[in-house]
Amino acid sequence: ACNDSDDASGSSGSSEGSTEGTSEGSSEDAAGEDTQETIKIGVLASLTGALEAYGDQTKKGFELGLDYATDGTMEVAGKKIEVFFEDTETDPTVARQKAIGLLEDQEVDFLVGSSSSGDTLAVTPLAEEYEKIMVVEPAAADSITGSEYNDYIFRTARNSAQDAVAAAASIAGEGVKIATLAPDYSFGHDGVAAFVAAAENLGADIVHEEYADQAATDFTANIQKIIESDPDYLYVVWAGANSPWNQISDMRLQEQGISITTGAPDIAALATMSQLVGMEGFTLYYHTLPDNEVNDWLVKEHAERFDGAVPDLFTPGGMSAAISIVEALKQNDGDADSATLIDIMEGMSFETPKGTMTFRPEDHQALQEMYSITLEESDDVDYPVPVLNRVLTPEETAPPIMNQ
Amino acid sequence: MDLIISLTVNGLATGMLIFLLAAGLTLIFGLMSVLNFAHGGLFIWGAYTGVWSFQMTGSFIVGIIVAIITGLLLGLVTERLIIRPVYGNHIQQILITLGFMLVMQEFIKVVFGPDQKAVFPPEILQGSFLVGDIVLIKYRLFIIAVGLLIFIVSSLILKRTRVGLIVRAGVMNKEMVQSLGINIKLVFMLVFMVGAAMAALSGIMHAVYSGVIYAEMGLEFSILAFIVVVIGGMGSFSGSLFAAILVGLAQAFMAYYVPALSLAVNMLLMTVVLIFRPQGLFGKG
Amino acid sequence: MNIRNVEKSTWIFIIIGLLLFIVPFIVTGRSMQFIIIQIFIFAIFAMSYDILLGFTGIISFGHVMFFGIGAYSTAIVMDRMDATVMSFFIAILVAVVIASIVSFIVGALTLRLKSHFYAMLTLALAGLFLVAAEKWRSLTGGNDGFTFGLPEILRDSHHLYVLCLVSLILLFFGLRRFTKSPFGRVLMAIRENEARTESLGYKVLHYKVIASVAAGVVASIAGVLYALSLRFVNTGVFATDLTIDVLLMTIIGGVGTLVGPILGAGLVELAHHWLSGLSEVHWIFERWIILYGTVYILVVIFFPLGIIGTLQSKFMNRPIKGLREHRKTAGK
Amino acid sequence: MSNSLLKLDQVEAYIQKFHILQGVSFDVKRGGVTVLLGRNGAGKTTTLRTIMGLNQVSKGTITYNDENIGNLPTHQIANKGIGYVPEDQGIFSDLTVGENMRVAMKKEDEGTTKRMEWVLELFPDLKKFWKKPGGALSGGQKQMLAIARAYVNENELLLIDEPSKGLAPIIVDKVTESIEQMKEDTTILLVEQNFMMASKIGNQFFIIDDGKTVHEGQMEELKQDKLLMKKYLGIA
Amino acid sequence: MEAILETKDLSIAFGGHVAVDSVSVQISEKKFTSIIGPNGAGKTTFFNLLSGQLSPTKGSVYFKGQDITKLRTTDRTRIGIGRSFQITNVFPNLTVLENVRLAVQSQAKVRYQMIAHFLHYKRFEQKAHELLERVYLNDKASSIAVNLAHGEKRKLEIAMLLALETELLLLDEPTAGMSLEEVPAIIEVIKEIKRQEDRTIVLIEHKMDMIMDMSDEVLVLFHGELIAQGTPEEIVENETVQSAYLGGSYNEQQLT
Ligand SMILES: Nc1ncnc2c1ncn2[C@@H]1O[C@H](COP(=O)(O)OP(=O)(O)OP(=O)(O)O)[C@@H](O)[C@H]1O
Ligand SMILES: Nc1ncnc2c1ncn2[C@@H]1O[C@H](COP(=O)(O)OP(=O)(O)OP(=O)(O)O)[C@@H](O)[C@H]1O
Ligand SMILES: [Mg+2]
Ligand SMILES: [Mg+2]
Repeated sequence: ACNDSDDASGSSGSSEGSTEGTSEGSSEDAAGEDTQETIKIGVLASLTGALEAYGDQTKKGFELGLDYATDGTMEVAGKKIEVFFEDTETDPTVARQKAIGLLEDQEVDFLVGSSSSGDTLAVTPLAEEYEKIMVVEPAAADSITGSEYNDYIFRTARNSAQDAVAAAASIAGEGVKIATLAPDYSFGHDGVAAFVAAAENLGADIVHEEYADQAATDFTANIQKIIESDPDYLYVVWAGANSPWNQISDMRLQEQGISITTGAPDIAALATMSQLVGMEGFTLYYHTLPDNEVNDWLVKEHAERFDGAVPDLFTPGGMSAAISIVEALKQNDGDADSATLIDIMEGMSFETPKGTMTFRPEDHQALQEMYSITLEESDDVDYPVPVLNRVLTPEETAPPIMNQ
Repeated sequence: MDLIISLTVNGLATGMLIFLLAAGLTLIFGLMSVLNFAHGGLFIWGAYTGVWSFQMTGSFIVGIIVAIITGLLLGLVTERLIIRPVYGNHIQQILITLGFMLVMQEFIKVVFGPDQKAVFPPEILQGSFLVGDIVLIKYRLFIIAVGLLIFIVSSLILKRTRVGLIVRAGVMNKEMVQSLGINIKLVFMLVFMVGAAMAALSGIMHAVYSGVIYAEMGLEFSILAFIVVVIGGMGSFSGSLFAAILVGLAQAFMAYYVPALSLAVNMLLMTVVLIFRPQGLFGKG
Repeated sequence: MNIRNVEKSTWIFIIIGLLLFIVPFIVTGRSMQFIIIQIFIFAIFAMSYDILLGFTGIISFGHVMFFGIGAYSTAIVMDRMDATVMSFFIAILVAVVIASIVSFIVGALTLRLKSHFYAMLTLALAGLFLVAAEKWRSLTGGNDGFTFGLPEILRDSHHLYVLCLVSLILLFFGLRRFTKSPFGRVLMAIRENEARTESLGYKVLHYKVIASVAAGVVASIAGVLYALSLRFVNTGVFATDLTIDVLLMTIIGGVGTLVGPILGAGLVELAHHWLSGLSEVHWIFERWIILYGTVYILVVIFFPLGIIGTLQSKFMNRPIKGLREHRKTAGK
Repeated sequence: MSNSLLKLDQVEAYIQKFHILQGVSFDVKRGGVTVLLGRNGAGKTTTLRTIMGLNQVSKGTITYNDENIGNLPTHQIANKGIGYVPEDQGIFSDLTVGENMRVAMKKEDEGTTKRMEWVLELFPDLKKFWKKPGGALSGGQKQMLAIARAYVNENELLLIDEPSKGLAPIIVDKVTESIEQMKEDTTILLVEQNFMMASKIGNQFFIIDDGKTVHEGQMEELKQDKLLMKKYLGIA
Repeated sequence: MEAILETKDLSIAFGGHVAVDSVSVQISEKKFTSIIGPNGAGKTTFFNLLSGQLSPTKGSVYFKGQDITKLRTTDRTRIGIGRSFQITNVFPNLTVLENVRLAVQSQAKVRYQMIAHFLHYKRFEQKAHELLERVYLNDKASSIAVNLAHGEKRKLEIAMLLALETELLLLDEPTAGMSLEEVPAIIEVIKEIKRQEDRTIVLIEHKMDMIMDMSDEVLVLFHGELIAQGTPEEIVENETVQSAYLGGSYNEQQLT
């Protein structure tokens, strides 16, 4: 994995000479024309800091996605594609500065990113200002395609509401009693609100909502309250390394007839959930779950390039973002003009490792498959593995439209 | 009633966990008056090396010992290279220890990789006892025991020997202490190493408790340790223990009874304590 | 005032200030401009911190609260009202008023609390602001934050550059005069020996509170500009990391020098930018933060009083005979 | 063993960049009291500090018991049997009187216990305020504590910087007396501005001026030599 | 004779220990009053009560007839009570000149001026130089205070006090640690002030010859209590003073 930043700059550099069919020699006369010859994409991701692992997944996924969508040529409609990866360090200021750099100095045609919702929100107005399309991946805050929406924003990542709808679809039913546990900040509150709406729609009964300090060392009090509310299911929305799983298992929730359900996270975090084997929940991706060619390619290619490693939670997202851009460009004959691209992308469907995604015209959110799963022990790996119960269809997990 | 007992026991355990972390800082910050922002670095290195050797050998004891040794060695290096030039100068201490903190945190990623790592308690400390309706988590009882042990041993050492006095005297007037024939540099170095070892020990204890380690956990928890040492009144183990337990219990009970304020509980507690007792709970004023 | 009476250093600063106006014509990359704007903003923030730390001897771990107040005031006012220049002025007014009130109260607490305890109390108060911003989601949008519009004139990067530079210059000269005034001298006396200052007939508390308010207000202006430059705000503007950053900038440049913090801000931001850029050069620099941390360590070792501070002490009274040289010969 | 216990030979020292000692030479004989005299800022305190290793020697040698102790670490010098009462008393203000004494005690043997008793008899105030923080003592009490801390150890050489400063006449008498008692088995190097006291107990003297020793002799002579007193000490 | 300062039943206790015990005195205006007493008798504490560093547990202090018991240090300085400290108490990292200049500035009531440059006030600096000359410290004007020798710091302390130009001067062992040569010079400075007859001086000293030489009146504190009050001659004759304070050598000295 050490060499991939080299690859990134290397591929953009070396592709220059090998491009066929583009009239490179004549490019001196106008800079504007020059940009017509290459499509430039700037990817913002947390390549250092706490979210480094996510950023890395996005990056790998994106590179693979371009390869896949262009059949390894790195060209679309005769134009070569150049990618710039920038590290946001999970700091909105840096994110904005890097985005300006990409838009102004590199004159990119597309932005992609980023790993945190805060970083993303600091950048989305720039997309509008510069009239460039930004594909949001993997930031999940609802407000990105909700209250802070603008026309240039498309999102291949699922949003919190989709998670919630998927979770509800996995467990909710008439008369099912559900309690929730979430971290006490926007992510948790958004997630729970969406879940409650979806679950109640399916006839479930929300008996308790518990919010805990994300950085807390002790969740006993929170878990105690959940036990007291006597639910059938506990739905946990969580992100970040400091997690409540140990304590949930220590407090013997499952023995008291409370089933745990949550979104299965990336592999490193799955490793901390071995006490939750048997849990029913959902996930947006695990490499064995989708059944389609794109995913097969991804798994195979990923293993080849990265030492046998399997793609992780956000790898397909990165790939989907790349595919969506290339697809749109194909349909526009390689023209990166945003206005026409927006028209094309609204309602556009494209094949991804997660099946067919469709950018919903109203809020540009990609509707996508999610997976209802059970965590099971596995002999091959040292973490519990999500095993498919059923595929939740894009329609089933469509979140409410929130940008009106 | 059960509820109260349960909250209390778990709050106590959290308190002890925090105390373990604060104990090292009680020596380094409270007693030696070094604003050591690299404390969290010592903590994560203890956690990572401890967990690594625990997982390699399968023996938790080995893990603990390795963590302590890491702490001592890192303490030695830190004291000699980073702290020694800046004794008595808080401003320089802030800068240099923060720099070192960044270096240590990032080196974790170089050596152990950037991903979070899962950790599980050793077999005998897994699971919980059920006494009546109360769940007693084994590992937490273990933490309480270790915390008490550290508290008793270190209090005894401070009380029975001149070390505590010498360190305090050395902070006030280094030259005078030397003139009395005491090798204060050596004393400071040893005390710092012990403080570092305590930080490292609390690192592995905490790692097993929370089930996961990641490079950024150091800075997060060291702020908590600073809070506890200050609330406790700087430099007394009893103060830190009391403050740590107070924080632990406050977290537990707030989370249950006033969940809306649970995010703010540490800060509120510190605000209230400092406004009503400006020198900290056990501080002499 | 007679022109001849102006100190030499003042001329130097004026010239540097004027030169900075030309920069946007040379550095045309907007990304670099954005970095320079950030430097200006953090320079203002760091100067305000220097008033506390360097001139009054107060360590605060919660200075970010005023920065955050400035940022949120701007964001909320601009979001709720029309994006006009008028509402920008209202935003500044709101920021300054709130920051003065808060800094007045916080400053008054210095009466009760000594050094570390005060530092930690401010940490707690800033923490409470952070939690408030997190919890009062209808106003702040929680930790994801929200974006807001700006009047046309402020959207232009050049205009923003000039605005920040002018603010920096005005505040710099203002604060410099402030610290060199008889009042400023008393602040230094307080830093050195509080009790003695009191027995000379100065009311220490008044001075501390005024210094605290001055620092708070200036920090809030930095916050205002920060929000403008980002057109976005989230709870990050109350994060302790920012206090730490600004603390480092102040110390690196040289505590109690006022130019030091400006230099420190420049250095920290540029080092950050360049070092993080290195990761594209070679994968080994993916861990550039190690280098970054090392810079801090080296500064303390080679510039123990901060860069400006060390240069000043070297420059102002040149040693008759270096002590170090003598030690060396003595050792042999 | 030679008769000379401590010998400074052309000692020079800097404080920061200031050349403070520019050639201090003297020879303290075993036994008896040697007094260092000189006006304010002459370098007396600096001389004592340099002997203790609290200042670097930049040139010259300091020989103690035929061993060069120049630039040894302070604690090693102290452990060779040299006790020091600094000019600013060096009280650990947050420690109680008792704790101050405890930090000072090198050993906990019989001799120490005896000396402790003797010291407490000399300064009963210390016993009275045993549990009081050192910082809360009166000026004179602090001075007593500083002296007591040096007395409680067995020293071969005692460096005392202005012991009588701030003490009531009756206590000055006591201190004088204690030094007289002590000089039986401890050599004393004294800096003292109280000429009455100095002349009473001093055996030999050295005068330091502008960082150099400029005169030496027996105390008896000095008392007679009005001219010398006028020249260096400004007293007639 | 008018009393400029009066205490009534003034007491303070630290924990159980009564350091100043029901002291009622009147200090006469424009006179020279000395306070003597054994170490720990409460002299410095008494000063602290007069200048406001401590507040009494009982009793009150009057300055020119006005009850000032509740006033803070700052205000007492402003109405005319200035003091020097037994333990040297200066601004360690500022220059000697700046130390004095700050005192001069306070005396000139330039306290909240934050617009003008401090060098604008040339006269402050001049005055500071004059004062340094008076205490023989002018050649150290640009030294950093912490670097002064002990005796030099004592002189600085006096210069700062003089700068305040207060009507009442409280001097706490001003010459302790000063060299034999310079004591007379400082005494001369003090005497000069006395000669001008517009100030009231209260002095704490252990140097009996100084007390004898300059005092109009002597107060004796003992275990916090005022046990004697009178002319220097009367006091020296007092038996308790002789046995508990002066001891043998003073008398010897008188004899020789
Ligand atoms: N840290 C320092 N930096 C610069 N100069 C210093 C420092 N310490 C002392 N000095 C200077 O060194 C000279 C000698 O000081 P020293 O304290 O040895 O004098 P002394 O003879 O003990 O005087 P005193 O009788 O006043 O105590 C003085 O002029 C003093 O100003
Ligand atoms: N802050 C304090 N806390 C407790 N005790 C104190 C405090 N200040 C002074 N004392 C005690 O009060 C008594 C009087 O002290 P004070 O300093 O007034 O003595 P003094 O007469 O000035 O003696 P000296 O001549 O030695 O300076 C002493 O016993 C001292 O220990
Ligand atoms: Mg001296
Ligand atoms: Mg006194």
